[in-house]
Amino acid sequence: MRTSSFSLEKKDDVSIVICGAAGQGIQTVEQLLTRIMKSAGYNVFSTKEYMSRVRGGINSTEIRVSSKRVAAYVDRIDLLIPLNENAIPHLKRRITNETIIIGEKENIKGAFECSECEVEVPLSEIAEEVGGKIYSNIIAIGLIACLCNVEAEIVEEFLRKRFASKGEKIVNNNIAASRRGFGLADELKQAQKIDIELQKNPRVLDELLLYGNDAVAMGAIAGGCNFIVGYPMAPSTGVLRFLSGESKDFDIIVEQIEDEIAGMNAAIGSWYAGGRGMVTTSGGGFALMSEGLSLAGVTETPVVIHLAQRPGPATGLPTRTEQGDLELALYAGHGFFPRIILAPGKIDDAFYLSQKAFILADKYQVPVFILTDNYLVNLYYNLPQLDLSGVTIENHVIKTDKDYKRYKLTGSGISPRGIPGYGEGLVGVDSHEHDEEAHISEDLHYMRIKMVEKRLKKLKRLENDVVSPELIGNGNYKTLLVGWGSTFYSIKEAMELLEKEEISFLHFKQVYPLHPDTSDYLRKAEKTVLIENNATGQFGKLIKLYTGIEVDAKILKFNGLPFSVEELTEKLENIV
Amino acid sequence: MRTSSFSLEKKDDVSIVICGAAGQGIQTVEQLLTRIMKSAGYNVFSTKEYMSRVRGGINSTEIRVSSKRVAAYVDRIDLLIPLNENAIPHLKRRITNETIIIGEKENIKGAFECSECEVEVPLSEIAEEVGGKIYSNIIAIGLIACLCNVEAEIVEEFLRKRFASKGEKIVNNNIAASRRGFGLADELKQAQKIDIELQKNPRVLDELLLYGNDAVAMGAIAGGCNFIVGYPMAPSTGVLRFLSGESKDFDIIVEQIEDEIAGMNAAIGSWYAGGRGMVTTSGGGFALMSEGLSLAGVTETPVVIHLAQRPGPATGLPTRTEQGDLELALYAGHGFFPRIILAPGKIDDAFYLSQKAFILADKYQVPVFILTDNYLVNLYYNLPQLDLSGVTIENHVIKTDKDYKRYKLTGSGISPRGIPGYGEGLVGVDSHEHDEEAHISEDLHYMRIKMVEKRLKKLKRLENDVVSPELIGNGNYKTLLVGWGSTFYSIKEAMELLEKEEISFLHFKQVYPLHPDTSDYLRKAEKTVLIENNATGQFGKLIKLYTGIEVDAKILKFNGLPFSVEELTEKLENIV
Amino acid sequence: MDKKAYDMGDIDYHWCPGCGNFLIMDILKETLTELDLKPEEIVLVTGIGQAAKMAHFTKMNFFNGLHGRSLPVAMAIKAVNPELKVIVESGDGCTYGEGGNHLIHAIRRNINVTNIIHNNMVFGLTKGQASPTSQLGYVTKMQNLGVFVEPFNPLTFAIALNASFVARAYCGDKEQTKEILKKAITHRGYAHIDVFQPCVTFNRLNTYQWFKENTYYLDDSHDPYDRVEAFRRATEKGKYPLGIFYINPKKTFEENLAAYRENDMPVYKRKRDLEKVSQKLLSFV
Amino acid sequence: MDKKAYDMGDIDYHWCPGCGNFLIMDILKETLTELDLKPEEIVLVTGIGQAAKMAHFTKMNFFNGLHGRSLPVAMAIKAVNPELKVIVESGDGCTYGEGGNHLIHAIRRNINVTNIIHNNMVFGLTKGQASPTSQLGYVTKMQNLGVFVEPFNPLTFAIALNASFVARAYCGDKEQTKEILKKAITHRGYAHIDVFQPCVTFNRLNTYQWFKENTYYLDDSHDPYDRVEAFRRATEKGKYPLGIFYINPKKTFEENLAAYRENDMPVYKRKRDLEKVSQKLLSFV
Ligand SMILES: Cc1ncc(C[n+]2csc(CCOP(=O)(O)OP(=O)(O)O)c2C)c(N)n1
Ligand SMILES: Cc1ncc(C[n+]2csc(CCOP(=O)(O)OP(=O)(O)O)c2C)c(N)n1
Ligand code: SF4
Ligand code: SF4
Ligand SMILES: [Mg+2]
Ligand SMILES: [Mg+2]
Repeated sequence: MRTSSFSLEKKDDVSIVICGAAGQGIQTVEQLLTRIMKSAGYNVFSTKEYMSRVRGGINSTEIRVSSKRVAAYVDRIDLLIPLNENAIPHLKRRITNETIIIGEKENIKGAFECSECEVEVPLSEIAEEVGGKIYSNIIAIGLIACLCNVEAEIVEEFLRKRFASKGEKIVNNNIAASRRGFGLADELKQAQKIDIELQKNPRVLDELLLYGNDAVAMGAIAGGCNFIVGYPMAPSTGVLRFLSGESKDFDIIVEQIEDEIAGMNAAIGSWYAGGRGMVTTSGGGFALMSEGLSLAGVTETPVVIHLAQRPGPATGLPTRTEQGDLELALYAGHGFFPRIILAPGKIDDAFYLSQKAFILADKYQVPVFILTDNYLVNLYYNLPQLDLSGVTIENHVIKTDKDYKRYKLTGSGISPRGIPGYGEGLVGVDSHEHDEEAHISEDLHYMRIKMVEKRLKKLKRLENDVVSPELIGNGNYKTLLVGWGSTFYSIKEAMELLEKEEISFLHFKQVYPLHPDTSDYLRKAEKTVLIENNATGQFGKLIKLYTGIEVDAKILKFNGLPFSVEELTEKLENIV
Repeated sequence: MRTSSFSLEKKDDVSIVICGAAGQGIQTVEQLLTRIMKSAGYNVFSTKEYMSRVRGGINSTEIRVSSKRVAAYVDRIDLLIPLNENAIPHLKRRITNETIIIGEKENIKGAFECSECEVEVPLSEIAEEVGGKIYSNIIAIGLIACLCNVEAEIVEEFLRKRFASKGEKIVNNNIAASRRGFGLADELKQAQKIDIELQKNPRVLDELLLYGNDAVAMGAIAGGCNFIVGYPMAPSTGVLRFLSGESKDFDIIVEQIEDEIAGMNAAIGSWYAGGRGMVTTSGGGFALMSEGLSLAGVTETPVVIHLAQRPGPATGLPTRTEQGDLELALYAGHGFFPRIILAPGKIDDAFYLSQKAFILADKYQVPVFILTDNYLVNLYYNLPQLDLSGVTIENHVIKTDKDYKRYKLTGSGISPRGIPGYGEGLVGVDSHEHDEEAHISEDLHYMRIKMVEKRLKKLKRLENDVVSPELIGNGNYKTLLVGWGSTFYSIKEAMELLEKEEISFLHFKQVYPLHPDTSDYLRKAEKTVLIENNATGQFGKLIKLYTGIEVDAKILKFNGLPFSVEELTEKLENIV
Repeated sequence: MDKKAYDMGDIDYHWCPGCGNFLIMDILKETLTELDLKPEEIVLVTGIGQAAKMAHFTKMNFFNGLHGRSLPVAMAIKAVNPELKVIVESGDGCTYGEGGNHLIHAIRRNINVTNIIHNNMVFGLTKGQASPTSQLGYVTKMQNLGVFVEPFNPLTFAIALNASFVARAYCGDKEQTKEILKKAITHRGYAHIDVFQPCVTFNRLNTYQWFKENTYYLDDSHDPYDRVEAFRRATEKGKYPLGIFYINPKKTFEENLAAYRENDMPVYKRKRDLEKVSQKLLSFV
Repeated sequence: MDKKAYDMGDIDYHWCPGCGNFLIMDILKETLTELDLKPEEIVLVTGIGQAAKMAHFTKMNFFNGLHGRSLPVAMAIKAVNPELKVIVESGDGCTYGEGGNHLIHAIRRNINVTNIIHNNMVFGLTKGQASPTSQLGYVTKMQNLGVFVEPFNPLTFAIALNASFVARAYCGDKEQTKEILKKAITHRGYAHIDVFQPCVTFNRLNTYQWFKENTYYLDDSHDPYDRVEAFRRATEKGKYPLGIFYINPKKTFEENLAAYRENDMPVYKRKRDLEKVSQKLLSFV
């Protein structure tokens, strides 16, 4: 081991990055390391950035390990494990003098340009001694775990579980590799190079660790979802895959469909028949669903759409992140009909809002969006257990009687929804303008007007059921930061770092319709700062449209990466 | 002939309505009568309303014949020819005491409820005498022509031309029928029941008479369009059909395609290869093109979209009118890219703007919309000849050299556009985010940003080339009426009827981007009144977004019918 | 069942007098009567077009969706509630044009629905443009030089995709069409019935007369289990064979679904157990 | 031509080492070399997927469009400029899944392009879900009980649509694939070549070994002008025949277009005569 002169002191919030090509096993390290850290009682957070390819290229995963809760992406890298030569150039702008880089000689060469803290570890060499090059990753895991003062037993326990199916020998090799990692770390510690002082918290052990993806899928299950269709498209595929694994246990019909158009139409058909269907897709796929969305609108059939955003236009940057499809979700479909757009910012939001999406869709008979993005669906951190005690799966389907009319005109605009085969009535739905019985109507002076008004009324009515924005910070703010969806924790952490009493943050987890208090919140501020992960400030436009208020400043990012805490802190410092 | 007691005096602007089932030959009457009137030197206007079916139902056509130019729909019916029993109930709300109803006994029964001016004419009986029931229509034509003081020769000349191919006998029967019509009219005139005093104007004879449809298609031809694809969909099909007739004469590739998705992709492909392609569709079809639109955006390939609106959502009212797809045109497609939306209000607009659409698409390499609607494409009136002297077909395609780069970064955001096979260079385009040579780029810190900025720059640049809104009336207005697209003449005529100096009308024929003067125009007014043929005031929202100005009053209509001059007059009287 | 059960009473049909759609409607009603299917048990899923208006002219549950998109809807309905009898009806444009991709994959999945295509070889509702099945040389206002694109052959197509049941009928022959329809509706799995239907308004080429003269029935010697032979017969031109070309019994889409492999109860009737959801959440600890 | 003319130089290929796409790329380059086609004369139109990235790894004009939508683009390019050689390349998911409807109608129109499908029986780029051509029982993370949907047979499909040229190749056999490709590219009209391509990362079932063992060539006795026989051979399972199954010479799409019936000049070269437009406008007087 060769170390240069440096020392990392009293860290209680460490950002570890593993970087290499697709196919080099970054995911294995990520999965093992986060779980090991959590089992040790540390808070963890993980996010990745990767290219649209199966092998090669250059990807990285960030793991934050901390004494306190962490849930946002930071630029800072405290410990870097470069798995190939491209890693250091790739991460150049995030490496500082304080970044400790641990790796093989050829992978850390070039590091000197940006950091003085390289630790040359002949990982492969040691690995060969243990049993083969493939053990390099495990050595690194042992090394990091030990640096973070994780007990060797915890690591070994994990390795035992993970490799049990591969037989005794493999298990032992892995354990040996891990121990070598521990040995290396001990050296470093003794040299007083690294002094990580993470606080353990037994509470963490009982907490959950799940991807945004999983949270959306689990929320859907808790919302009664029993039908999902999708056509694979990053970053939305995870939800489909997750539910395909639960198909049998939770009675869910899951189908990978021929195209997104079929997906939307099938999801609508499922609700018509009494199911609770959803589609999962990304911008390009959703664009294809626009016509179908309008079908949900006119037939007043509920439908839930998980729209996981990625940067466009067109194919754009398939594996990157952006909040660029808000306007598409808002205006897709021809003609007017009401809709609801939810935009989770946290893992628990993702769960509860996905659950709620099904309830709202059913209650108002409208399309409901769960608008996430690549960043959100692919991150995870530990969080308290999700509480289902307040959750019920409302079901608004009625049993029909003989003279049931699907589009009965009512005061609320909502007609009781029957389904075929349940009750004595017949249930028709129609994509034309129709009469109460769903038959084509060209009665322009009465029926058309009533039906348009019916749909307008539903919009009014569902405005009573809007999830309120969440105010973080002091109610007596002078400056109000405004954000929505996945940027929640980055903004929150940045604001906290600013340590300014007069700054608060208003986060929207329902972006349409807007909550009636929106205007009040904004008017109270002397200065409003909009933060959005897109090029044109789409949510700002929506705010302007519905409140008349133009935000004072905008922080926009559109290069496919999420906001880091540091860049937000810096930008906010300049603005406020 | 039985007439009740009435008298229509000194009319010099007559609204004639023919009403009956699909398949009853209303179109024939319309086509002959408008052309006959024009040949007599009268100004004419025609619009129809019809159901979505091939036979049966109840449709009507309005023909205005006038001493002065007319180009707007009126509720008023001066002369009504009911062709079946459903006609009178269908038109009840438009029939007044002054409506003269001419028809068979069974078709005018019920008229007494609303009008006192029925003229019972045994059309079928007379027709039988002439040669068969089918001649009823021609008798009506003769009757109306004579009431309007058209010379018999003009009518007979038309009938001769029209039926020439059917042989001498048929021609003579038709002429005989027409003469019987003249006879009936003479009786009415002598009884001084009807005194139409239309002024003839020889100028009208040299004027054009063309549908909105035809104007869009001819404009496209004048813009160099040589490729059109479409999937039939009311009310957009006419443009495709028109161009299919000109395919050989004007070297146009015309194809009815398998679906709208193919249409959009093919149109984009045509420009890539050096053609000038367009699609023609309506809301539902366009919704399917959303993904493709984004492809045009990211590849920076020009494309022209004729989007003829009809009421939604979904199948909606297929043969009715609405201005309900503005927001769809504005926001369709995922991710950000610039676009242009033109919205003709007049036949000549339709021609010149369609022409211009091709020029703009080519110049800025963006999608350009020609946003019409069912009302506009299916109306016609006489108008002065269209002047091509100012028109050129700019062509911005360059010959490539060896190291041609399709997405060369330039100051303007516009890269010179080459096409394959023309020059020494290679031309690539890509739906991913790309580098200058159109190859996939995941260079997030430079190339992605440059390319997003490039597309933003184009939006800025094309804002310099916006068609100005047209101000009708006094520059010193207090009240400003605001409209766009097809409502032009209805608003104009209503405003003129109000005869209030302080009211003016601002008409937008380009709705996006908005003209920079928009704000000034609106701020000058004490009161702004928005008039839109949709339920939510979509253009008003756009104005608010870009100028911050909320209009003071809105007149919205969404039952599938266009605004009539009278209803606008009435509504405006209440507001101003 | 009483055939009147499917009647809408005194309504205004949107079809032209003499249209073949009336015959198909009548045949459908009689077939359902004879099969003793109640209107409440049936869902008629249609697209958009003249044929697709069938949903408005017969009394039963219906989903009148978008042009070209009836099959995904039908798939979902049948999957959520396999107790329903799902019948799809639409035009040749809707099914073979706009909806082509769904057709491919509905056949591959073997969704358990009956797909009745009113093949009038023209776009009726949009006023007479060529459809994918329009014959070569057929002149319309749009195809003013005559159709030159290879007509779509629904039978070779379905057989190529190894469909479970493939037939062709002619609506001018009520009894035989009824027989075919009965077999199709009682068939387990996807059943494709292309029904020749004269459009008296726009298609002056393929008239009642023409269909009569240009069709004949496959006889008993035809083995519907022989795929290659079925294909061969389906390629026949000049005179078009009618009848059941191909039968290929196989598991249906629902039967294959994980949710139904060990449990027959329609998914829509099953209750979600929130306790189980909580349990599952614990697996993320 | 020099094969190097199509080389991109020192680039970073996105494909996995050992992927069959490399072989197809090499075969394509050699074929074009031997056919003496210049990069400037060719347009490579691709969709989205691993196969579709070919546009970025070979030097020629290219249009890398949307997933599933390459054929309409190709149709338009060829129609506007028939002097270009238009080659379409994409994956089985892109072509037979998302793009199915365009495939039907491109074949019917007989657009004059070569369509090369990299058939790896899996969605590669999106990480290993089943594709329409995935074999029964093939297990993926998504299809965790194994594929149960009837695999799409590109050959029976194209033959059913009476395609102009239908072939299957295996990229592991360079020489024969090159021969097939040459014939396809020089064929006048739509040419469909389904190329078996191992995906070494996700498809552990259909490997190089598997393809080698499960394919053989049609021999000279096969008459590619016999449609029914071509169909029969295309239905063969167990061992899959390779080679040219079906040839059906007919007029191409462009040749049928009104704009080309009496004039060969590519439409994009023709100038619009505004005087003539004025004349036409006068017809509305
Ligand atoms: C997306 C979309 N495109 C186009 C249309 C217009 N459209 C309605 S019916 C129809 C064709 C009807 O032909 P077919 O399906 O053969 O039915 P038919 O009327 O002949 O029974 C078309 C193109 C539509 N409704 N939606
Ligand atoms: C509209 C749309 N849906 C989904 C995707 C995501 N997607 C990209 S490639 C692909 C499938 C790739 O499979 P295939 O076409 O077989 O190509 P391969 O990668 O196997 O070569 C999918 C589903 C997309 N880009 N666009
Ligand atoms: S247009 Fe043709 S298909 Fe439509 S109703 Fe009339 S006859 Fe029937
Ligand atoms: S994932 Fe499969 S198809 Fe894609 S490059 Fe790798 S081996 Fe080839
Ligand atoms: Mg049809
Ligand atoms: Mg593939």
